[in-house]
Amino acid sequence: MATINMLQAINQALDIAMAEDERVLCFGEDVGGFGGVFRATSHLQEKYGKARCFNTPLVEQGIIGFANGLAAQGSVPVAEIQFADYIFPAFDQIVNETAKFRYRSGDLFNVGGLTIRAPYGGGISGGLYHSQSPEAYFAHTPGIKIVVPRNPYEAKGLLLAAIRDPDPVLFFEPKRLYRASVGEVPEEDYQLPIGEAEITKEGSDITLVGWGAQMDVIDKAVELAEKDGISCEVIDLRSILPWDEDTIVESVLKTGRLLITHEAPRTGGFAAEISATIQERCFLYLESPIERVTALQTPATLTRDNQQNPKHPKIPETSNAPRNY
Amino acid sequence: MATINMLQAINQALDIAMAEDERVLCFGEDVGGFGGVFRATSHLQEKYGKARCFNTPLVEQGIIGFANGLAAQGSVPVAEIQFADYIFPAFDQIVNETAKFRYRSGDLFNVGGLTIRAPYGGGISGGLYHSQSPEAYFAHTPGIKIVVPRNPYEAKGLLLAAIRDPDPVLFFEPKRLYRASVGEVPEEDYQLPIGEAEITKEGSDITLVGWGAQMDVIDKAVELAEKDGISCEVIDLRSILPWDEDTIVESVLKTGRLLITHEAPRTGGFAAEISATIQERCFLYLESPIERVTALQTPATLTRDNQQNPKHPKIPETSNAPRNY
Amino acid sequence: MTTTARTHQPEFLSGNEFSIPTYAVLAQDGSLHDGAEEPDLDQARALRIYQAMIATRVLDERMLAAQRQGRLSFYMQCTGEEAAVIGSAAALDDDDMIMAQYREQGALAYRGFTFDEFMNQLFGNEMDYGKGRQMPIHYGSRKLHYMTISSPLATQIPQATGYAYGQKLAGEGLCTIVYFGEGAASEGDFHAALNMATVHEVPVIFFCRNNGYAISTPSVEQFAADGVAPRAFGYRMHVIRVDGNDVLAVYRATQRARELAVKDNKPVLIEAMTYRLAAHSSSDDPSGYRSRKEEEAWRDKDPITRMRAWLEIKGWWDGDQEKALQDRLRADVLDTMKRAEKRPPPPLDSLVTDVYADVTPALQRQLDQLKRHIRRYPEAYPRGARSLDPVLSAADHVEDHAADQGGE
Amino acid sequence: MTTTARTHQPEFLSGNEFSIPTYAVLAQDGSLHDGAEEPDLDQARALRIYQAMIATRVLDERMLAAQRQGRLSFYMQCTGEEAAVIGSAAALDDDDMIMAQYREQGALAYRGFTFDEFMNQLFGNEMDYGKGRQMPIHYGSRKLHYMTISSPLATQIPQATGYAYGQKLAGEGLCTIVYFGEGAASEGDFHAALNMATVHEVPVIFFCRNNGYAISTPSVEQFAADGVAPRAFGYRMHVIRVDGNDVLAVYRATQRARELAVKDNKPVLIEAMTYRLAAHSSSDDPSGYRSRKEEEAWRDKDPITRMRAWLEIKGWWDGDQEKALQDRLRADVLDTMKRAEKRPPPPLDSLVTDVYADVTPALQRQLDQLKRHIRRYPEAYPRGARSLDPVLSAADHVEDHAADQGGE
Ligand SMILES: Cc1ncc(C[n+]2csc(CCOP(=O)(O)OP(=O)(O)O)c2C)c(N)n1
Ligand SMILES: Cc1ncc(C[n+]2csc(CCOP(=O)(O)OP(=O)(O)O)c2C)c(N)n1
Ligand SMILES: [Mg+2]
Ligand SMILES: [Mg+2]
Repeated sequence: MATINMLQAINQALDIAMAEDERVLCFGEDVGGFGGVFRATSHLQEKYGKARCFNTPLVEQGIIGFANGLAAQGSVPVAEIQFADYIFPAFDQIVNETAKFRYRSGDLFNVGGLTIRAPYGGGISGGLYHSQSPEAYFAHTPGIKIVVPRNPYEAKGLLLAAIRDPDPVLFFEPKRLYRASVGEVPEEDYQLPIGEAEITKEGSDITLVGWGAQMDVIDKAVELAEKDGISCEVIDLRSILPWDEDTIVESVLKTGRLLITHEAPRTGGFAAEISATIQERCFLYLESPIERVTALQTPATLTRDNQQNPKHPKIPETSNAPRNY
Repeated sequence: MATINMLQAINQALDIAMAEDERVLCFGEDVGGFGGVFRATSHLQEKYGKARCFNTPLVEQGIIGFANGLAAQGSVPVAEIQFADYIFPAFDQIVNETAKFRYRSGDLFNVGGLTIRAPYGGGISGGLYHSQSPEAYFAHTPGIKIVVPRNPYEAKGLLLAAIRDPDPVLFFEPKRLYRASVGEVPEEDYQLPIGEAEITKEGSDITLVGWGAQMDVIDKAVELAEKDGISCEVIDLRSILPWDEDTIVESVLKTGRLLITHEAPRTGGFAAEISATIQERCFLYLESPIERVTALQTPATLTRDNQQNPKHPKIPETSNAPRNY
Repeated sequence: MTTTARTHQPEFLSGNEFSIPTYAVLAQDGSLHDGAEEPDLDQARALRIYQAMIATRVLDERMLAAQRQGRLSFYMQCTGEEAAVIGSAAALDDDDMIMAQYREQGALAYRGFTFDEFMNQLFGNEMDYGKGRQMPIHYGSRKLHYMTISSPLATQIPQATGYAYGQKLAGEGLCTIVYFGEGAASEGDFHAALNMATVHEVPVIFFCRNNGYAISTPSVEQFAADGVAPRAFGYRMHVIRVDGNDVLAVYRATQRARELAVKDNKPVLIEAMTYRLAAHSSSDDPSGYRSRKEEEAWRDKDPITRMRAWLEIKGWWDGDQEKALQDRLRADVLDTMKRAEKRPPPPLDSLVTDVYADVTPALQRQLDQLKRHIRRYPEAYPRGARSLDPVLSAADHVEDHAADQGGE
Repeated sequence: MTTTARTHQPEFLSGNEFSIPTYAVLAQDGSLHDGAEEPDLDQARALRIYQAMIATRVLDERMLAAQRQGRLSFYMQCTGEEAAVIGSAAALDDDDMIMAQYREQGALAYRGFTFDEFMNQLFGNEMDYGKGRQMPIHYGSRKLHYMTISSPLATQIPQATGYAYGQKLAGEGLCTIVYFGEGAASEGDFHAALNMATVHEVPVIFFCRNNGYAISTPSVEQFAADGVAPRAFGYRMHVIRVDGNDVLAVYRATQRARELAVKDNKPVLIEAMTYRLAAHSSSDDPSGYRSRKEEEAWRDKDPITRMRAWLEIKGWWDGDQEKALQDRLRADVLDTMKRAEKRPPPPLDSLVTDVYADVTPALQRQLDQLKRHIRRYPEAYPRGARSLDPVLSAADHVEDHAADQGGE
């Protein structure tokens, strides 16, 4: 197994999918000859030709409209939005069209072949518009799936699963991990399941749930917490929609405590949904309130990035608090 | 005081605001001579001229883009989106622009004058695209305010407050109440506070929280529940963002039980945020899990509208369930 | 590619440098305009077109009446625009994709959608391909290559560009036609779709029905330009404007457009000048925003009368045939409506299917909970309760047809 | 308004019927093209333009170097487009509104934004009007009527239409100019903005910098048409194409556009043909997508050299003045950069201000909690902790200027 970074893992997944099925197409702004501003689509145009990997005009609503049509026709489009912050012009095409295509037509037509990739999240000094984590905006939308990988291995296996999934998938790639996250990745084809969370570490005192780049933050927090003698169970949610309630329920039934962390602002973030569901299902087992460690309820900022965001020391602090209950 | 319906109350509020301040403008699709497809802007063009009340071309992203610019210039635009289901093409202008205008410029510029009105919600046999309640999509966005009135009196007072509020406000009007909800409304100018919930009925066993048209559903549920001897406290949230945590916290500290209901689908709906926050702040006082009564996690449908939506019998059923804890 | 010609005078072009004429073939009395040529349209196809026009008119009249009687929640008519819609659909290959806005039931009638199929959708019964989820008039048929209608305007336009791109890659010589109103053409999706179509050389025909109004908004408040056609220049796209009430001009123009699209991968914009003779929908009353006089002037240009005059001159049609056809269609509409009205709604379980390819565990839980709830409060959910009772439900389902695949 | 002229031939217009020439006045050697007239531009204004061009070039060179040294996180250059940006800004009233994309710092320099003001934004220090919230180059000034830059492309275009509508109602004889790239013009917001501007007769100038690329995407993959200019026909908007490296042509065209906008409420589209001589941004390397040869060809058309040649022919400028100016500007840039770098970031409390007009109770709670947290883990938040310590913080704030109102 070679040691590669997340961008390379994503590029491999796209390459495998395009080699296997000629209906798979990759496109978006600067995706063609240049290989994307982050180079996730490098060399795909050389290998598969301009018809299957190409630049589009600069219009996100058009990119996703076009992709919806292509998917309805039976192709398997993998559309890139250059930054998740710029997915909003396509919000209508995603929320009113992609998500409702199958339902409204009684499955006469569907866009299940569609995958939308977007670099996502903070930590690269991006200020208001190169930092957002918009998963919760989409998680309120029945009909789409949402996936966020935490490392190269997960990125490759989940992206291949997303491309082949019979439903449209939003695939958010934590861009600060693109080069920073490095790991062993099998060269061959493999898939990881969509809709299943993964327990990355077992423990007994508290359950910590996150996804994407936040998993590294959790790991650092766990180090601090375990020094204080707190045994942590760590879960990577991986799929935001549909999400794996049962794995978290089981864990909380065991630990009695739950902390959820995400990069997006608190109000209406996806931690709220997890918290609400878990307290419904585990009410009698909760030993302390479910805690959310999130960004402040403000737009992202540049110079105060570090203070604004849910960094690791915030986690043991809050996870100590519940212990005092 | 005259007895009028919600449309008339909204029309009065617009009329008062336009008469008082010539910077107030109303526009949108069919808003001009025709007075809007629901007639909320009737006679305003006659009274205030075509420059201040007019039709726009059919382009929601343009309507809100234009309105953002107008507001930044110092005008006080009241833009109508014909149905809340069609607000998504303007999502980028609202979420990335309206909401972040003041913050990103350090308050050099702001669009605080802007109000966006949209008929909203289900109950008029609208199927997928004339039924949506998208408040939660916006509630994840720091920088905007969101208001939903429950009757004509509230509609007039809250809309006048929204137009004069120093921040941009999304004003969702439950369209099934437009003609159905009738009540006494003072003819003169008055305002109701944004950001404050209202206790519409006191009680001691359980707190029921909702907004907009769901308040009527709650009232019917309360009748059923009180027959069973359950004393209900009812709260109209009124503002979804910012929302009045303290009023609900105080009520739950008293009743020990909370049920939240909304028309939107469950996952990622605003009930999740309320539930998550209240269990954080009232953990030791909760006698049973916080319950959410919401639509199914599907797009809206036409023929099964009634089954899909959170109707009143669902409320005592769930609110009995917690009693058995 | 950008021109390099230079000028040294600071002169602005104002858009008045050119004008786009309207291509017209057929006069209202059924004769050809001087200098106009008849397209290559044989009797069989001409009658197929005409019969679809009449079927559409009859369906529209009857269903609006049904809506007025309270039998139907909502309806939208194609009235006045039958030549534009059906004339263009007829110029296509029957396997070409049609992506419509909502006022193009004529194209579906032309392709062979039956009154039963129309009715099942209108009444959202268990045989509706769309499983009773959408409002009336949101038809779709996989078999007939007619994309299910979606209410948000203009979203189908870039989708058509994408669909056609897929057709081009598939290499089967097919194209996509996408219909939209002059109002919908103001949406951002329109701009995206046309630009991407010329950049990517996609076999798509953009067919704009310029019927003068978007609900109450007249086209002078929709755009300042001379119609929608000049926008093609912005994308270097082939364009033609046709008299939309002239079935021969529409047919010929679309035929030629299809050649450009399929043979040369050149997308085309067609602007059909027409008029919405009826209200916007059953919820609308146009007397608030336009004059009777204007309506009358357009009623005199009725595309059906015009085509009939031509057919009669050709000797392909006469009054007896007309009467027989009308009588048969009227009777059929009534029969099929009665059948469709009586059918039960789709089963309760269809509430949670098709959200995803498979029902998720969370949705299954919600459905189970809903069923328990309905059993507990049957009086609050009479229809739901009925469908949960095996005996009543079986009675409702005497005729059990497979209702999927849009007729496949 | 739709034309009624008829044709009986099914002929398609292909977009090749016309071409839009490029208005040019000044040749690269500083002479006028044959037949071209000099605009009415006096020495004072000409020098104000030229000095802003040089200031922009110097700032860009120095700040890119600073970025390369790791002193700055990000930078974007205007290099090659100074004539387009500054020539147009100079043709306006200084109170007209400017809504820019991000590559128009030249217009701000022309209006009198100081190097200190630029630096404070670039370093996001406590004196940045934007309070250190946005990435470098997101300038804004209320005093200078320059709307704070926003990263999402094209959103400012319909905003400009709205802003100008407000100016028209206010009746003060002002207009708005909005700058954008040929890439951004593909967004749906562009279509919305131009259409609404002609329908509502708004005093706005749409100024497209067609510099050939949107990051790596060449304009042939952005649109198939002959540039952006022909889109004006779709809206019946006045339009002119100018040589964007020709400051006299840009100036004259914008002057005339402003008359149309302000006197006649006619919006105008100007397409300036130019070239981005530098990389897209400090994160980009253009060698991956375009040739050195192409770059060299455009370097020979440098708009600054061209203007200087003209000024020297007029006798308004010479080598000594050039040297003195360059030396002074270079020194100024370095001084102001050093000052700006040393200033502390905005106070911690500014994290939660300006989300709303007033800080909400929930935000205040979050801020208080954050402060408690930083006090507990000072080593994890060195800057935050420093700003919470009154003594250190006072030391950081020796020079305490009021930093609001964009200089007001
Ligand atoms: C995105 C969106 N905005 C608004 C509407 C509401 N609406 C439905 S039809 C219509 C007018 C459409 O006019 P046009 O495109 O000219 O088509 P016509 O009805 O004339 O055939 C409007 C505004 C909608 N369905 N979708
Ligand atoms: C909505 C949106 N999509 C994508 C981007 C990313 N992006 C930033 S600049 C750029 C290219 C812009 O090209 P153009 O408009 O021609 O301006 P230029 O850089 O050439 O001056 C892109 C794609 C963005 N900022 N906003
Ligand atoms: Mg129309
Ligand atoms: Mg460019």
